[in-house]
Amino acid sequence: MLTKEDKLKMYHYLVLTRTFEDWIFYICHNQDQKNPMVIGKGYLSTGQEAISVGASYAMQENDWMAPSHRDVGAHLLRGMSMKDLLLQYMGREGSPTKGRDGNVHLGKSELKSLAFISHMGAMTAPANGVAFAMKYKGEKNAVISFYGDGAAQQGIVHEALNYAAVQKLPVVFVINNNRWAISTPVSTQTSVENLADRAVGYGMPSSICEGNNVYEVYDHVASALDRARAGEGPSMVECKSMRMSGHGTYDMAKYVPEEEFEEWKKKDPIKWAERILKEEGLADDAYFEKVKADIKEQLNKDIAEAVKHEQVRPGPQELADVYAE
Amino acid sequence: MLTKEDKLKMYHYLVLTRTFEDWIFYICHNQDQKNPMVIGKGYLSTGQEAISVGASYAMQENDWMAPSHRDVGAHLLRGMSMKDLLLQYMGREGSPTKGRDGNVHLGKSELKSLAFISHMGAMTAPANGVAFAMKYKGEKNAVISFYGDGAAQQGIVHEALNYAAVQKLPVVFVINNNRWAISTPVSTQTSVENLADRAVGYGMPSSICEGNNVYEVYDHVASALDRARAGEGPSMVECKSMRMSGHGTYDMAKYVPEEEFEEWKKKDPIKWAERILKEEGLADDAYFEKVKADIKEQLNKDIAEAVKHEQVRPGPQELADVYAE
Amino acid sequence: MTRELFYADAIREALLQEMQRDENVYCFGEDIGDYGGVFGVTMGLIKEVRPMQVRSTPLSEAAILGEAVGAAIYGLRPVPEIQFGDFISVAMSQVVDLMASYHYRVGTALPLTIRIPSGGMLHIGNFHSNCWENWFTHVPGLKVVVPSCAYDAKGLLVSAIRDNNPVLFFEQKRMYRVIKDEVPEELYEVPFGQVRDVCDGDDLTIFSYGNMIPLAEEAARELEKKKISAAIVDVRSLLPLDKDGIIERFRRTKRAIVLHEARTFSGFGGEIASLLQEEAFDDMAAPIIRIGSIHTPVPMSPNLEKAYLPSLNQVLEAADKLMRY
Amino acid sequence: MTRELFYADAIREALLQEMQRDENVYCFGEDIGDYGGVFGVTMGLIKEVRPMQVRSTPLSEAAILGEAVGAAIYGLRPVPEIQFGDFISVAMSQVVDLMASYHYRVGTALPLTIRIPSGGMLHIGNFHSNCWENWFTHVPGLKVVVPSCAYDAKGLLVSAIRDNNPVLFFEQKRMYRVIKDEVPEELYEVPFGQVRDVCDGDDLTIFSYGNMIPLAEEAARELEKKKISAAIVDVRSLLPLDKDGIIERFRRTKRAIVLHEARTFSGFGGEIASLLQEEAFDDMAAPIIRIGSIHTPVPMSPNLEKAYLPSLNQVLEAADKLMRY
Ligand SMILES: Cc1ncc(C[n+]2csc(CCOP(=O)(O)OP(=O)(O)O)c2C)c(N)n1
Ligand SMILES: Cc1ncc(C[n+]2csc(CCOP(=O)(O)OP(=O)(O)O)c2C)c(N)n1
Ligand SMILES: [Mg+2]
Ligand SMILES: [Mg+2]
Repeated sequence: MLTKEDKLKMYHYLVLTRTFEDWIFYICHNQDQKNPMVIGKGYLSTGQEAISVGASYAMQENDWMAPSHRDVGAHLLRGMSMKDLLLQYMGREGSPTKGRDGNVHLGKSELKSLAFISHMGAMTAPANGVAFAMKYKGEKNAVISFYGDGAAQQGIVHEALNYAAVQKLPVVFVINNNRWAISTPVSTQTSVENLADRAVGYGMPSSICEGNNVYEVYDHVASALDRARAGEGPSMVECKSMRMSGHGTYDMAKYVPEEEFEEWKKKDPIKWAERILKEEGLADDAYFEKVKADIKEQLNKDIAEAVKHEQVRPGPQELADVYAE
Repeated sequence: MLTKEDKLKMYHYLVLTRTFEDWIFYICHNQDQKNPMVIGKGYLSTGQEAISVGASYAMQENDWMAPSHRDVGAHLLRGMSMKDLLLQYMGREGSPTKGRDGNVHLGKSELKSLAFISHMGAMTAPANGVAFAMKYKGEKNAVISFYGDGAAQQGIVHEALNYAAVQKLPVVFVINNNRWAISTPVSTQTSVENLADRAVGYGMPSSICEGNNVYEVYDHVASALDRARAGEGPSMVECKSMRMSGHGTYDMAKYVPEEEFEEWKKKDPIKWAERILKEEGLADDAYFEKVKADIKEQLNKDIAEAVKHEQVRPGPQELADVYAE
Repeated sequence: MTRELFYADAIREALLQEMQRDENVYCFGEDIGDYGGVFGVTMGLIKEVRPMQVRSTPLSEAAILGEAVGAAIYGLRPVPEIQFGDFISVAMSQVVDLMASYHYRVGTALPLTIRIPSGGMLHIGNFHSNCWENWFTHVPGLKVVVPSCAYDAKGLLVSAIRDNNPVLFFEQKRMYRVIKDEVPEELYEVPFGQVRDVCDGDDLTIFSYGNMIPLAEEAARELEKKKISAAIVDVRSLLPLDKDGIIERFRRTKRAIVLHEARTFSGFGGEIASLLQEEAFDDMAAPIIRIGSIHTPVPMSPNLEKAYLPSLNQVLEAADKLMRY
Repeated sequence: MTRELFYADAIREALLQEMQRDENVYCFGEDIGDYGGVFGVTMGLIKEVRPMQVRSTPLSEAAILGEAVGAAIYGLRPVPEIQFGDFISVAMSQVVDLMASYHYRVGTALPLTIRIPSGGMLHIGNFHSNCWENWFTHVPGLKVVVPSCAYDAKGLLVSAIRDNNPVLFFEQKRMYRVIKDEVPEELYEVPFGQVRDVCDGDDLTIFSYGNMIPLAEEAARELEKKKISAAIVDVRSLLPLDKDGIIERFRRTKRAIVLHEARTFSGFGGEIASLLQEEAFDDMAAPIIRIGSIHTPVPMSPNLEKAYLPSLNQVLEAADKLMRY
């Protein structure tokens, strides 16, 4: 059961994610393109933050995750700082990938996250590997494997789902069904309404949840993780949501019907959480304003810190670091 | 509805397949290994011939198929002769692949079959392409896409199933579930009892049939093909059967429990067809004996013809034929 | 009539005109329909052609390339796009196993062209910048071309579409809206297997292709200041390779640099350098110097990527070394 | 103590002893468990080690290699097998995208070894005979080794397993029960990045590896009859490559043949030949002659395969040409 503290903390992370990503959006559109602060584009989870936050909040200390490209919330929750993420976006000294990779292409073994690669769905396979290693070592931990509605059509995801199921690996597959894959609606990706229906084909339980209700996401993923840790094998949680931005910060998503945005705006995960917190008497508007203001302040501090870092410079380590000792 | 003629013809092809493959088995074990008649190993459909024969009998003239490696029955039915297949196995002049490929790695555009490659499940993707081309050209034909219980765990099969479904391609996926993939039982491949359960995850209808009853296989595949030709999209037919040989002729399948062979021996597709034909008063033992004897005679003739062909010899065409004009 | 066109628009024009000329030509891939592709190359095409002639697909590269094979076998001329060249790795088997060997094995032509936006210089890291052409030149049955100007982009693409073999068309995505040159309005073919003389020179020859041609030109201009006259040969068709043309060009200057964006180690430059020393040893006044990227993943940060890629300085130093030999 | 072991048994012994030494080392792949693998290399291993330390998997190469990545990140030392080297094409992305760049990007080591039974000469055609090593030497972050004798098979495999990077171990499957030599009982390492001198010679050097070493030896014996003294250098570690060792060996004879089973065009021989002419031009008495297979798919028929593969005659003629230069 989530305590008040838990619920407020999750709210905090929703706002943290939103605030951070709003700034990424802002700066991508308001920076000197010749000498940019953020290198490349931003890939944001705006409007679907509850999936990443709710799911990763359900993790225990020794659980691992394989984030996808809209999981800034999970990165933050598992211990990345905004500054880390800023440095990552800016490609500066101190960035988690040392400027060798950018934006959402990250992860860190110390924080028990796999490092995302672009090839959609690819991370479901190594996520199984972590789960297998846990099992091999007799540990009772589990892994969250994140992927999207588009990625779901990649062969590797099928292999990974089946592989996890038949070997009863402690994995929870969390599908971010945000209705779009770049410009392609989910109806062009597949003829099923619910991607969770695929679980049947692997003999795996599944559930569907309101992906914009962070507490509901938590509940679904928490039980699935419990099941995994108990040695009962993998399961699937499909989170229904909507990508409220373009695919990347460069994309104005003109192809999305205006009504679709309108409809989903009503289900905004931050507003939804606020409604619940108020209904349950756990917080009020003043509290929400304070959280937002504090985070904004923190972000400004972090930005000020981040820009002090130097741009990365090439050196002999570029060749040396290709291989481990 | 199958006429008497149809049923007898299907019986004929069951026996033809069995007789041909029995000889392949025999010769693989009784040839001079230094100077072999058959190059390499045989991959036989013994005990599961009804899948290939029943399914391909349901095809209409302009339908295509993507055979797998246990579809000699379908090759024969669609117009390969035993002699073609012998030459293929012997790698001699006149072989459908000119000695460039061997045993079951074949197919022929003139006969509307795709040429199988070893990579399990790979052919499901080009089978979709044929189906798409039919649709693009406004034709009402369909394609059968064959694959096995092991191949079903390959990523490409997932992509192909989903791709066919969402684009309503005229394809019928025929799964040869013969319980084994080399030494690996289907229970190690997947935790689902029925591979047909996967169809749900693509919004595709499916059915399960007694794969050793050739007439039942026909019925299932024929309705699925009708559906495909009517523009209603793909479907899946899982044929339950058993690989009654080793994976290849070299493999004595010691890993298969004796009882499993015993149980399935009772469901032998040839015996099963004979039972039905007798019950329906369409044929008697004398007829069956005659069919078998005739085919044996034909086989002997074909062997005598085939061995007259020269071994293929390399020449400039080896380089020239890599590319089409 | 000719006019100046951007590289991207030359490609678009080739696609449109070929689709208009022959209804068997059709284009498909992720987001290429209404959206016009992630680089806008196919922008608006869907409105100018027949239904289904331009089509967005699910996120399934292997299924996409498989479709191409099947449709080509059925007589269409498919032109699939791989959204970013790097993603061809998830569909490798359909290319190297299925496509490449099909004609050799069974004599059926596969008239298809894969558009592969490739290469780096855009600061988007290791999963969106690689140059994998040398994987495919090693595979008989494929053709591999790399246009470096708008004129060749159109002409080579037309040749590719009309070719009866699988052609891998490595578009240089960073050239799309940077490179602009004279392109005839009407359809024309640039034949495969012929180098292009970018400029003549007496002292040394730079063999290059794709993204590195502008660097070669810059180097030639710099060298001119030092009174070194460098010829530039755009290899452009890697398979088939214009061996005679390359050898002949080399004989003119007896000194050569081979310059490509792909990493040097095990890169295509090795083929050219080896060929030259094998066939023109007696004309070598100095060793052939290969220049390619260093042996690290492609880094994201502009500073690092610059150090990763071949540089003007490297070319000038190599030229210097050659001239002092 | 040493005794003679077959190549296959040397591999088996390395696996067993390493698994006994370190429980983090474990083996998995299709049919490798009770069945002992399709080549019997892992025969009986499962009975000699801990539960799960040897394991048969579903037919899912990409999931298998993904498991290796995740398990390695978690601290195990996975040793997956790809049943036939050709099938690595269906798992390409997990190797070249995920594995290869992981350490460079995020600093986490991936101590894993992929066993890849590779190469032809067994008359089993294009899907079971290829030598794709040059795809992977082009990818930084991987290591690539190819043992040509039982001693190296054991020693290189031990080094691979203990290496903290992804190692592609290209076993030469046709050598399994053909090549036999002295192998110490105890564990030992053959270091990467060092050539092996197979035999010394004064007139020319044959640089080769894997399946072609016996051919090189045969050629050297023939050449001896003609009073030509040929050194043979087994390159064996392609990445890292012993550049200094290769250059030094070349300088001794000033004439060289590069011989490999992979096709010549765009093959690894190009790297060696280019390196030599770049670094030892002044010592070249003649061009480096590359000998590899011809540019066709691997044909099945023994006659055709023989013509496809490098021949004794080709080596002798090349030697003749070199000596008369
Ligand atoms: C194998 C592969 N093909 C294509 C792409 C290009 N691409 C990047 S994101 C994306 C859409 C992903 O959609 P989805 O999985 O629904 O995630 P979302 O972006 O909606 O969160 C595509 C096609 C890729 N990264 N990998
Ligand atoms: C991608 C790939 N991996 C491995 C193999 C080796 N292999 C050949 S057949 C086979 C088993 C196939 O099992 P199934 O699909 O059930 O067909 P069956 O042989 O039982 O008819 C395997 C693993 C292969 N051909 N392709
Ligand atoms: Mg999506
Ligand atoms: Mg099977």
